[in-house]
Amino acid sequence: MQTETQTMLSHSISAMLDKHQPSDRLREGLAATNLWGALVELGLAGAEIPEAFGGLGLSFTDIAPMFEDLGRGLATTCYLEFAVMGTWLLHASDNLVAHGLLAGAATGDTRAVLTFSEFGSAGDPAFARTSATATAAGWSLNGAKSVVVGGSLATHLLVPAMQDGKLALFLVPADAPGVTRHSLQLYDASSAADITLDNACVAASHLLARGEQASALITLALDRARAALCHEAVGLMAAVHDLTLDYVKSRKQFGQPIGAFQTMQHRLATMFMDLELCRSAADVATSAAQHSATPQQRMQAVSAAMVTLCQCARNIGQSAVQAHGGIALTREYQAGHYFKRLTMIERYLGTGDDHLERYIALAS
Amino acid sequence: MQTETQTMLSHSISAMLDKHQPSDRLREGLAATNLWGALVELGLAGAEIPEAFGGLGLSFTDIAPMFEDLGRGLATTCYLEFAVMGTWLLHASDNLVAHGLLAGAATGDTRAVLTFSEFGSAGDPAFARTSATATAAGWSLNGAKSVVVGGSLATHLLVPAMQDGKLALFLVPADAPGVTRHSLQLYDASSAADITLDNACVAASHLLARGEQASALITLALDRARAALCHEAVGLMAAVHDLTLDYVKSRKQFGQPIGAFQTMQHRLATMFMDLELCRSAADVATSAAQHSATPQQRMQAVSAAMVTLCQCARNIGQSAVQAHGGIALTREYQAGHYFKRLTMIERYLGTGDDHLERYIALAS
Amino acid sequence: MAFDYSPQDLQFADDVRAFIQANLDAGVRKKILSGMLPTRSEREKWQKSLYARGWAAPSWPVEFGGTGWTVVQRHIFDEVLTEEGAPGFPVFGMSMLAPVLMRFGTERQKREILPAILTMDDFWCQGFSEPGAGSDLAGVRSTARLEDGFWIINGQKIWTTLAHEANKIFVLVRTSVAEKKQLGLSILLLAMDTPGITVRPIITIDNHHEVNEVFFDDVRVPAENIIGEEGLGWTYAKFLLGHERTSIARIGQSRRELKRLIATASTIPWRDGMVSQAPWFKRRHAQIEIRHRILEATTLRLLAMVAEGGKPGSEANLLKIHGSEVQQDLAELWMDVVGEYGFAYGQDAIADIGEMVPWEANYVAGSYFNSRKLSIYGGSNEIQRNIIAKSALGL
Amino acid sequence: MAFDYSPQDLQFADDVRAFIQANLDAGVRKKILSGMLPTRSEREKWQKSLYARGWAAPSWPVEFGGTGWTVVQRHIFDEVLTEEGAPGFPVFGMSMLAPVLMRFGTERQKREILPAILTMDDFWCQGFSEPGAGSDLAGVRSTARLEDGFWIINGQKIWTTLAHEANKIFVLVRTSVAEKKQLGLSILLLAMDTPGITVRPIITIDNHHEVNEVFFDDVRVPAENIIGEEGLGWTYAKFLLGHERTSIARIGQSRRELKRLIATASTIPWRDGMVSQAPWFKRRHAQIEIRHRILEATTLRLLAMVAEGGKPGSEANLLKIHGSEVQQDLAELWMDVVGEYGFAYGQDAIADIGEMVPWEANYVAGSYFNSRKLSIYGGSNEIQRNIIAKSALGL
Repeated sequence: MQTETQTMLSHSISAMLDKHQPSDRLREGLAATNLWGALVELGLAGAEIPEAFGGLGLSFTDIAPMFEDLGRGLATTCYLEFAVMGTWLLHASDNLVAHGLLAGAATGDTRAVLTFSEFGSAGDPAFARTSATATAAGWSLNGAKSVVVGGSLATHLLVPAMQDGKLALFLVPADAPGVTRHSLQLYDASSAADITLDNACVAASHLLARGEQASALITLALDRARAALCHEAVGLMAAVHDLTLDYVKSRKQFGQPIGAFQTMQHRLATMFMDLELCRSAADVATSAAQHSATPQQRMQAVSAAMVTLCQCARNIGQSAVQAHGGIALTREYQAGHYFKRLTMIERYLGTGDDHLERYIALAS
Repeated sequence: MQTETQTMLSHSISAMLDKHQPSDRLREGLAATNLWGALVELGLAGAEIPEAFGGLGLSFTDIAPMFEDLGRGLATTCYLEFAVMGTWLLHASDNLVAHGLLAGAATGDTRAVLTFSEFGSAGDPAFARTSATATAAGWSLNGAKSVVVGGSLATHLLVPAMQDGKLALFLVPADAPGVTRHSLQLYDASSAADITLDNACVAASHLLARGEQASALITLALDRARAALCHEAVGLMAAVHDLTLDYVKSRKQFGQPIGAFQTMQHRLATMFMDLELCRSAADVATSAAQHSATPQQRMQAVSAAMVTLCQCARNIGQSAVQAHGGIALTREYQAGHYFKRLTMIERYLGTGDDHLERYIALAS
Repeated sequence: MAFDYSPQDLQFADDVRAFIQANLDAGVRKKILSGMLPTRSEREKWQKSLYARGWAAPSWPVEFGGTGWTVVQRHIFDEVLTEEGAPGFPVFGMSMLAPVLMRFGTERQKREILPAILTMDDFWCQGFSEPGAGSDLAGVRSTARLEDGFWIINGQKIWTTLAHEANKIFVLVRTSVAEKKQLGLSILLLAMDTPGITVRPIITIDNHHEVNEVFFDDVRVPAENIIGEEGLGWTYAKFLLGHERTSIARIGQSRRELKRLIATASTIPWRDGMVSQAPWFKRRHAQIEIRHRILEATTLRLLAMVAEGGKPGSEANLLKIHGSEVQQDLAELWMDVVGEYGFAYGQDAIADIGEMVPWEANYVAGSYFNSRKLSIYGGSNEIQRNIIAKSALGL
Repeated sequence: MAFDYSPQDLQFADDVRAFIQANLDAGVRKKILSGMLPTRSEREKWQKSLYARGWAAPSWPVEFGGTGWTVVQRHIFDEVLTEEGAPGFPVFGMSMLAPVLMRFGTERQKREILPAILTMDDFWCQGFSEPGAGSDLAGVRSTARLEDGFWIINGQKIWTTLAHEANKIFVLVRTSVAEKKQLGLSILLLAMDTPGITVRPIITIDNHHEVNEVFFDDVRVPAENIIGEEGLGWTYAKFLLGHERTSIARIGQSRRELKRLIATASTIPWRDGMVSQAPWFKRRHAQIEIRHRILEATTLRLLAMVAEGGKPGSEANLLKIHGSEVQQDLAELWMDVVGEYGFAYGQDAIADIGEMVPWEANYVAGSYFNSRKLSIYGGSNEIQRNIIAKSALGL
């Protein structure tokens, strides 16, 4: 059951997306259209920042469901990276420098991204190889961060690095000396950057957290993002399910709509169930991200949701293509673009294999 | 392509089974009918024993395919236990006492079983806890063997036991002092025994092999049995597939044969494919058991076959029940009995999980 | 328990649990946890203790003896009963016949029949399926013709659960010939000891006697023993089968099994450790547990919808499909947990080797075979998918 | 290689491998191994080197330029070519058009058309599918009417592979109106530069240009450019599509991918080790490898059957279904092996971080998306199951 806030947000997003139909954006080339600006205009850049810092003071539970609308509209926004992870971390870190950035974050001018992945770290900052060493002026960072979504648009980087054998989290201005960004475009139309840190120097005050505290912060940021991702997936799945349903009702073969064939009906019924299960997974993950009694409970619940999400995203995406036939694989038609985004979501914040493993590790 | 010997054996088995139809045996209670005696009458007890020892001197490749006929006829025979594992081990062990038993084995009067499983050993003799200690007269064995199929009908036991930290294989007369057998009946109508060895004593000459040699012998015996089991499974699957096909052609629902529904057709098509894949698995396993260049190659090929077998046996068994509906779960109808035997086969000489693990371990 | 229950709900769950622990016979509990069936008298004793507490029929309106609980309380009650191994409610009378009578029955039928269901003085079975009419009830061929104020029933029913323990039966029969096969059916009520009724056991491959064939040979029953109008039996049957659909996923039972599995697996050796440490066990258990958890969230989502006056649609079919598969996966995992002992046939067949073999081993194969029916009965999983395609998707 | 090949067969495989290593351009090889398409001129160069060696068309009878090999040799040849990353044969001309011409074509057609296929001086594409006729070819609506000794063709084809590189096309068109939709179709042969033909590229989501739409607007072609009899095009089309079915499982390509996967996975870090040591990688790779191995044994069983004069039935449909699934599973595993780089879009998009990222990463997502077509084209996997049910099972 939706709260009033959730309903209101959902309406704003839908209205905004009406102006930016996926079909239009497909024509222009999806990549050209990052809707971050549109979300900023709606005042959502600082949705979760307390009002005292210029934000809206909403809770995660308030904003998570709007990802379903974003998914349905196939919107590329970096909202997950800039707001759910970046801005939230700036606030949650309890660091003066970071808090000083919140006013800019609330207007969308400051955009911080968590650079959680390195080549070979399996997306898990605990396996970061980037290192931080103390200097007279503060810290010097060395390492490489991989395929950071939003990385080329960010003004600040939140960099997990090993310091004295322990994980620590640093705030690094994107234009700091020693930071090099190499932009790359991704198949789902988001833009990313490979980032190298070559003696990148920041002041001592830019250490946001270290040890247990750093791990806890980063893990929570990622789990929140995972919950939001589940909601986005629900929207994507619902949209591609609708597309497929319409298609099988109108497309004829052997003298009847292909939706009249029982195996096609069962395929669509299975897609429907996958969608419903993913809806439940989104509930589980969001509730856990907001309310869980312990981090362990939260992580288990989120990983349960992610295992489900990955499975359902894969089934629905592949099924939609199979039901459509060749047309779903053409650039002109929408279904294939949903399929691509679902394929990325299935891997972006841990694969199903990764999350099953985390779930098991937490159970024993 | 069958050889002449294979064709001849297949005919004998079919003719024998014509006299012992599964439906008759079901009425009598399958358990009552162990067809070992009928196979002995056909002269097959010593099929693989060299003619010099009173056998037929056939190769494993010659006899393996006849398991398909046995499976098709849902025959409970203990041929796997007494001949493929037991008698073969007596001969392969190159031990005088064991060789002395071969004449009796060729007439079916001597029946040796490999007691490969202990509770908790996962069917793998490498994890045997039964121990052997040297005595003045020979060896004293202590331990417990679990659910030994054919164990209550056997005249001799082939007992894997740990001796000085190494695996060894002992020949123990079933009536030796210290041997207790507790019979139990299994769901697939075979009979088994739990066997305890309480200071069971045998002469020094009854040690058949130890260390690497014992492991190699036992593993090969089990791999041969696995290959034969694949053939039996092919027969069981073919029979239950035929039963199901007949059923869906004649059974009507909603005004047409249930075989007219496309999902039912696809279910049957999938069963057909599982059957064909299992046929290939049987080829792979048999060829490996007979010809493999190295034990490692053999074990990998056999485990590949077993992974396939376990999956196909499960799919076909469950699908046959689902296609039939309730009737397949009644004692009067044949399909359920095939399902039970397939369910046991899926676990008898290692589960699919076990064999996938062995396959991976051999690869790395 | 799980998810977003209120403190009051959790307190209620504790109360229910305490009641069960105080009132349920330990032998019956163990029997049920092992997948065995309680006897009729064991069921009746338990039902009477619920009756004494006022909890005999939580799904009924208060005027007929219901509890007035919220849907969430009713859900919790069912779940706790299941977790604790209490006998299930007598569903055929309580959850199928009773709602139909409350809606379509005569005052006299309500007055005479409902109280005996509450106390289980009457134990009802359901005569719907026939050899030619399983998932397709319109194929019913048993007939009843009206003669001198009596229905004369002839025909055969199959898969009649517990017909050998029941003293009453409601049957779907053809009372008139109609163009459309769905018309001309009626539901009649009769006592099992009426002359002309013969019950023949069907023994299943797990060697259990739970279902039966029931034969009707010129069985006479007064004309008034009909539900509602003659010829509308199809409508009533659909109404009757549509009840209690959110409980169909058996969330409580699966949770119980998940816990028991872990507990048992940690007592059974496997190679150098215990089964609970084996990678295959951990992986498969986690996969089922995750699926169960998401299914539970789905159930609660539906309950919330019902609580707000909504009507769940095809989500109930989803619960049936996934709920049955979860139970089947559990039954399969049990087989592998007890290893070679999973195949021992018949109760207490297993010798107690070093007292290591768990008593569950005597039942796991039977439970596995029996679990296959879960995707067949109550509308096979194929039928459930047909329904989703038709009613939710318009295909 | 594998299984029970004779020493002669193994020697033959070595000869083929040596020939490829001596003649195949390294750039082309790398391109193909990465899942990219060779250009027409690269294909042609390779085909001409096979022609020079007398190996241009192993599937053809010797009289037309075939090799006279056994079915096992032909299988080995295909497998080794695939393993080594050689361009595929020009299938539309060689394996589809040519067998039909040999059987139903005129002497002049055989004399003029076949040699140019051998040398690839002609590169054929196939105009069968239409927007309303995919798996159901009887739905073809393009027409050709005979006027003054010319066929006048109008209509549209879709999914025409490499139409933009081909210089010839054979099209299935409706040449007369018949009661039964399967009648009245014919196959016509024409040059791509005939006036009135327009080719429009279809760009797929992996950003490749492989397929096209082809439009026919009053295209004129001499009356003799028809295959066999007017109106029997459906029969010829079925004959044409029925060829080369045992190679459909692409056993060689999957074996190549299994090896490359292991090799690449052992160069990519994963946590404290390498991807090749990750449990998920080992499990999934082993599962695919096992499936592949059994599929290979199935293929060899069929080849043995063919070699003895038998005719494989539905086993070919099995190979199509399982072969495509194995390839799709491989493409999916590739995605997870290269991790976050799997999503980089476009060739050479990836910055070379410490030279660790393998070049394959540039192609895996495209290959994965593209792999989904394998269960769609050439008769979708659903159609394959329909065929099994009908022809092998009589349902």
